[in-house]
Amino acid sequence: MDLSFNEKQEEYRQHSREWLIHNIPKGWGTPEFEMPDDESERGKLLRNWDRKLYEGGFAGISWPKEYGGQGLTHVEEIIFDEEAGKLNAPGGINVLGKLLFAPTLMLFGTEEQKHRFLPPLLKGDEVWCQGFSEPNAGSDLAAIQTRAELVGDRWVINGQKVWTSFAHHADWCFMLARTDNELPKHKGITLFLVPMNSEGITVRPLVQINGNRDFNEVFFDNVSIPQENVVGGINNGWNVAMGTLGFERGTLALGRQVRFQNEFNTLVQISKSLNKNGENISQNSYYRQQLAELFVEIRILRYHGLKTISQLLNEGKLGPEASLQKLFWSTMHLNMGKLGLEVLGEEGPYMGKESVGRGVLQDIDLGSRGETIYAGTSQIQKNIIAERVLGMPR
Amino acid sequence: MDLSFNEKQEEYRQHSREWLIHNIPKGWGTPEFEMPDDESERGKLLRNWDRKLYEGGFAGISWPKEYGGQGLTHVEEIIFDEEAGKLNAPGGINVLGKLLFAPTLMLFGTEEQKHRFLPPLLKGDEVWCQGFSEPNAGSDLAAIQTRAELVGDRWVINGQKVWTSFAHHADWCFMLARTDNELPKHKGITLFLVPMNSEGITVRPLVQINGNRDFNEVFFDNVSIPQENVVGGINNGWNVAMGTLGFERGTLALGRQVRFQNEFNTLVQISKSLNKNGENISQNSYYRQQLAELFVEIRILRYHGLKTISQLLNEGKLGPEASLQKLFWSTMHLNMGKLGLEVLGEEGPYMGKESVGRGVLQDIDLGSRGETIYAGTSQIQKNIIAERVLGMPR
Amino acid sequence: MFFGLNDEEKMLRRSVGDMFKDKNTIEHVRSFMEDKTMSKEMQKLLGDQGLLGIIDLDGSDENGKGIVNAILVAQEAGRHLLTYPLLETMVGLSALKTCSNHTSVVNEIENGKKVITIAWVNVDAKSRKTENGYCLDGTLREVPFAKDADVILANVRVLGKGRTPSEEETLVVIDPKSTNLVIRDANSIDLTYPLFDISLLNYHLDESAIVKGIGMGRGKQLMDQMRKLGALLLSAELVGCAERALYDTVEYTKQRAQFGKLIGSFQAMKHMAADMYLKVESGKAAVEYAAWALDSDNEEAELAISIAKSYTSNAGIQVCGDAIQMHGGIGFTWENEMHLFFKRARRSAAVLGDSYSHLEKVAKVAIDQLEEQQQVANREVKFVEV
Amino acid sequence: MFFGLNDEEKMLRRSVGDMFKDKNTIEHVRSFMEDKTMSKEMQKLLGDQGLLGIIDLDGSDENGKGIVNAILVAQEAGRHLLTYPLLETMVGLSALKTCSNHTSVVNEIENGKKVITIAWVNVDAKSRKTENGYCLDGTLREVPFAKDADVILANVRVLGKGRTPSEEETLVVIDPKSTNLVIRDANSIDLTYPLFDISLLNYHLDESAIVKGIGMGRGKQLMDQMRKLGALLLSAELVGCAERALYDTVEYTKQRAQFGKLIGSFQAMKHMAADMYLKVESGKAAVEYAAWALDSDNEEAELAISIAKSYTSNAGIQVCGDAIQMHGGIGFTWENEMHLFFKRARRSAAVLGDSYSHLEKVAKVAIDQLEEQQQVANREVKFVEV
Repeated sequence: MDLSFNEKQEEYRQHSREWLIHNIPKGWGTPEFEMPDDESERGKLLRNWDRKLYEGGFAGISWPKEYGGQGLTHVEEIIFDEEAGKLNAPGGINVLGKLLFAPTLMLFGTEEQKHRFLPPLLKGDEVWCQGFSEPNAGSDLAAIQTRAELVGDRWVINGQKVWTSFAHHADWCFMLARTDNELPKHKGITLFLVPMNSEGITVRPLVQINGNRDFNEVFFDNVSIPQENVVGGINNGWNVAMGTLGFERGTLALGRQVRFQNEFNTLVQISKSLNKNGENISQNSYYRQQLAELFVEIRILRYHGLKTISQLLNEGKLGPEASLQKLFWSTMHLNMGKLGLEVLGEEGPYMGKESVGRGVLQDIDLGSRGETIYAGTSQIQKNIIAERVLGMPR
Repeated sequence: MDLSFNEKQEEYRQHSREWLIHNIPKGWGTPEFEMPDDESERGKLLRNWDRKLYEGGFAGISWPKEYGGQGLTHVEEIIFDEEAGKLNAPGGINVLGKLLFAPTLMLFGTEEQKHRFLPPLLKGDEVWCQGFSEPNAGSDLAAIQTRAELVGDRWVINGQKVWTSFAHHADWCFMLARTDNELPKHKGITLFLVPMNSEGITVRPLVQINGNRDFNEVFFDNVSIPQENVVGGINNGWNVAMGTLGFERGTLALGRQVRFQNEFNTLVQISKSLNKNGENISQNSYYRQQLAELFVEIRILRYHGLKTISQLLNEGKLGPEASLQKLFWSTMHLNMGKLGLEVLGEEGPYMGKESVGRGVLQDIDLGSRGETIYAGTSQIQKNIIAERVLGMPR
Repeated sequence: MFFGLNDEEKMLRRSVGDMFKDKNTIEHVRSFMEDKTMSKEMQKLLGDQGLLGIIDLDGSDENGKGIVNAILVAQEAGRHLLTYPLLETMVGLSALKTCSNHTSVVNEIENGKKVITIAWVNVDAKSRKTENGYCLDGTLREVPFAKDADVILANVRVLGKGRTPSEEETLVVIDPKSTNLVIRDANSIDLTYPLFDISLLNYHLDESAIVKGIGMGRGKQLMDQMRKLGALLLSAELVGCAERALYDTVEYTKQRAQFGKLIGSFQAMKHMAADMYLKVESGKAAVEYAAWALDSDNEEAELAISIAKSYTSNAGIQVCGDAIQMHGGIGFTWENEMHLFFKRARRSAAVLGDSYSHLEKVAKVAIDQLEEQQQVANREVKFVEV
Repeated sequence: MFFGLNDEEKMLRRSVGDMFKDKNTIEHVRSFMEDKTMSKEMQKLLGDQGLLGIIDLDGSDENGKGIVNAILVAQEAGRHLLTYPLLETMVGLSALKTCSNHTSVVNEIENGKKVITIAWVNVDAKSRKTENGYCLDGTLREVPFAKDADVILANVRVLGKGRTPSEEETLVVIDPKSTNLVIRDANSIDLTYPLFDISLLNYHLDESAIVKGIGMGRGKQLMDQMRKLGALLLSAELVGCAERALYDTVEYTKQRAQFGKLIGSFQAMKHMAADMYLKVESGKAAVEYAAWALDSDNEEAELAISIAKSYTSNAGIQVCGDAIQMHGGIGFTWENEMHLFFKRARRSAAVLGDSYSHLEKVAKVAIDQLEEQQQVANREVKFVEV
């Protein structure tokens, strides 16, 4: 057990912090900052950030140099991530590419594919989106109905995907399609790489309950792609996808944790600005106990993150325990939203710029409602823990 | 909607209260009162109370006069019940006879059986216990394995029952046994009436986690009973038992509610006697909010009770909604136990007579752990609500 | 003793429910959210049906004060996300009716010709005596549908008309069409029931605007009564809102399949639904009891209202939140309607006393006043040997 | 940076666990509950294995102060409901070792020849100077296994040895065999770890009984340190206790069938178990982190301990309570062992600071000190155009 960072790592932290301070977009993270209303302007801003990260040497920190990475370890990765979180740095637009597609490709892709796709991904030249879920295949991902048929030397894809984040900004989509209807449902699936500018692709935004438009529906109508745009082999898509979901559930807890801590601090500031029956809310033990409990959970999330990174460093992969982290943080964040609204009390309905907290606590409340659903609902995570970690019968 | 009691009912309340004040055993309900350690002495004390109730005209208040009852309505029943609760009157020893067996017999028994069994039950001459659950048939009651075989003109019973309250004081047992192994498991069951002094019956006490010894295991080893000791017909026991369980879950909420209110008041008194960080606990908003929430639930339990009684008066029976009450009060009581221990704080471990609260809060905590299990676990109640009230698919 | 609805009550609930089901569909709600204009048709309907003036605080006929009927109507309003200030109308009319000076506006409102709303919160609105009346300045807050209202009831201070600021409070009728006030959308989370702020500058208050006399605590007394009544009706809306979210969700679980099974057959879904049902039924019982208590001048009426509002506030949020969860992915999209219920529950839970405030009121009775109560209850108990 | 156990740590945990599994079975625990006499064999074993003096607060070798090892041992003690004051021994020895006057008793305790315990609460024990030492009177509380102890560490006031009552506090060694004290069973809910009260009357305190000097805040300082360490080890016990309850329960659900299925295949059971697992793992992470922080003199060590104790207190009770529920009927019988875990969790959660107290300490950092922290963190941020 050694939770300290060595001198070199501390230097890296300092270096990261300095770079971030000088490079974060002007006003970013301050309450005054406003995202451009126009989606393509927003996309441009985020993509610029990805490019800047690459130029600064902070893209693919733990990836091999041959694929455009920095050749460092996961420790440096989380250090940068943590510092970025502290300063509320932008997330960039290629999150799914970096966090889900790239590790999947490194595990299952051919050398040629890695060389072809990873460098432009890191540079911000090619943004990726993920086409997994479908209207009738949510929790039951293996039920996907989108089909891919080999016609001559090209795959022709037909079907519909949902919850495709950033599809409207993406250059590529890594997606699952059924390639064999005869096999059991887990067996006949393949992972494909599809250029988003292909003929036959239609993207329709899905507005979330907080008004955000990050998600999309994507329709594939006779979309034709080259035969070689397959990862991990034909009919092996389920195994590939399980790897991807593991990354989705387990990693990046530290950056997220720091952002939660920032939100918590905002909540505390707001509670200090409000009174209840003549008593300051931050001094009222009902709220104090709940705030402290929330703080405890945010800290424990950090411990879980450090444990996961250690496991990744040691064993090179994550097990089904990754579900614990997803369940833990999404539940905690839901509680944060609830507590935020309790703190606001009668101010709760007001979300305008002139309102207490400018609506940030309501945003947490609304946003967190989706977090216990996407990337595997809490119910699915509990099933996984019970069956695959505790070995309870199916 | 009219929740008031009419003048005659108010008179009955006054009359009940007067009688109770003059007849409750000396010292009963006060912290100083101690139950006799000896089980048979305890049984005697409780049976005496049942006899006294009968003599006072408070046994079978809503039962027809021809069976020894008072011929009044459920309203008078709950009024007495409520007043008895307020004064913490003893529960008597024939609870299962009065609340479960008698209503079941009134629905399914023959006239002869009603005349034979109900009057001595009310008089306290014959105490009843219930033989339903078995080691391998808890939530899954229909899985009972105790068998009854017709040998000549007598039934011969073999098997084992558990959770048989008051079996060691009982004169009779109403019990389920399998009478046909060929039929589907719900179909081959019959309800029998068995004298507890029959040869072949062995009673073994089951100690609960709070040290109470109200439950027993009962073993039947070639127990022989007359052919006519059957209620509701052969192989019709499942229907009969479902009626019984409805009574178990739905009724008596008002007396229980008043007792919970008494416990709550004790909890408040204790919280007034304790400080935390120099502040009186009853003035600390963390505890105040939780106490108030508990009070709200206790009140709502009363509303549910009044609704149930109204339904019983109107429709003559209870539906699966009765599960709501069981779920509600047992969960509330569990929360009361938790909150009690929170209020006690570092005093929590101490249960002796000289301790804060003399151990009553710990008793609630430990006792309530069984309440979400017996008479149908919370999980079973939720299944019933979901499937039978909300119509969700099995 | 009968805790349940009689036939007329059931019929009222059904007919109101049917009307909203027809005339206040989710499509109506969404189009209101877009163009933010109240339906004139709904206004006329409510007037024609005689639902607006349903509460009569002086009433003592078989319907008492009409509170039980009012909560049934409010439940249906909540169930259908009614985009009309029905609550403010019922409460406002009950207050206006206590003063004979306002009979003509009462009639117009009751017949659906004018729309009334209430400024629930007075930030700092004060009026000073002028030559021909009073001059009112300051800010009012939490005014539902102010943009569409013809009449706003507000509680303002009339300086000098009481020994304390709260004694100076006076209930007045304000004309939202005046050029001496500005109405601003307050960006409420709940787009089905918009809230507005109002700034008053040199607003001329005529003597005729005053309800039940100036100052001397009358305004405070009326407003307190209105807030209690409002809290109860809002609890009823919360129950209706949560009940709809529950049953729509249950219905969804009977349609949607995953892993080759209807999702309603999964025990996790069943247990969530059962917990939701428990909360809905418990909230409903609390609201009905409080309505009866208020109708029959029961001494516990105020306590019962705080019980109802605190319980339904938490229950409404929990149930509507769980409804989103049980819908899975589509549950957190704008096009699904679950968020409308959730946001309506969020607003309803927050205003007219949040759960904390009402629980604190309960605590005063349950904790602080416990000893007095017990002294009353503890008569001498004589013990005899058994 | 490595958050996990190294091979030696894993081996220690395994060997201690194996020993308790063998020598502190549920049957051992139940027989202790009956005859209330501590096992001499266990005492000897612990001494022989060198587990008692595992903490060295001055230590700075590769094991630091030995705190990580100590929590691993404490987890196993909790897992097996160890009926021995191992926690008090580890903590008590760490305190005694800071004072060279007590070397011989330290050795006897470390070798398992004498049993030490700690009087965690001083109700009113005060001593006055006499001709040949001090005379001690008053009551001590929360003294685990006092009946079996040879040495009791207590913190008592020595009147006049400080400017304030807390400055007068002095850590002393008390001989429980003295006739000037009475030991009473305090009827703790947890029969696996009995607590006693001690009344002292004219108890003679020799100078040699004093640990690290009289008064001047030294006693308070030592006791504060002991309580923190104790809270951490108790958190570790809670984790072990809850983890065992979880895994035994999961095992039960794999054996027990109802409705023709193993009950472990019901989703309600699975989800309860998953929630329990989350609490166990989270508590474990909190304990391990705090142990590392204490071992490495991290400035957040005290905060980390309060995080661990508050979290594991609530988690332990919840997990052991759910374990009862998942066992169904037999879960609330005396003959099933789940209640032993539940009651042990109840005691452990209550003493050495309950969840409320530790959360209040957390609140001081998380809420009250927030602005200072932020000032430190907020260096100047220069923004450039992207």
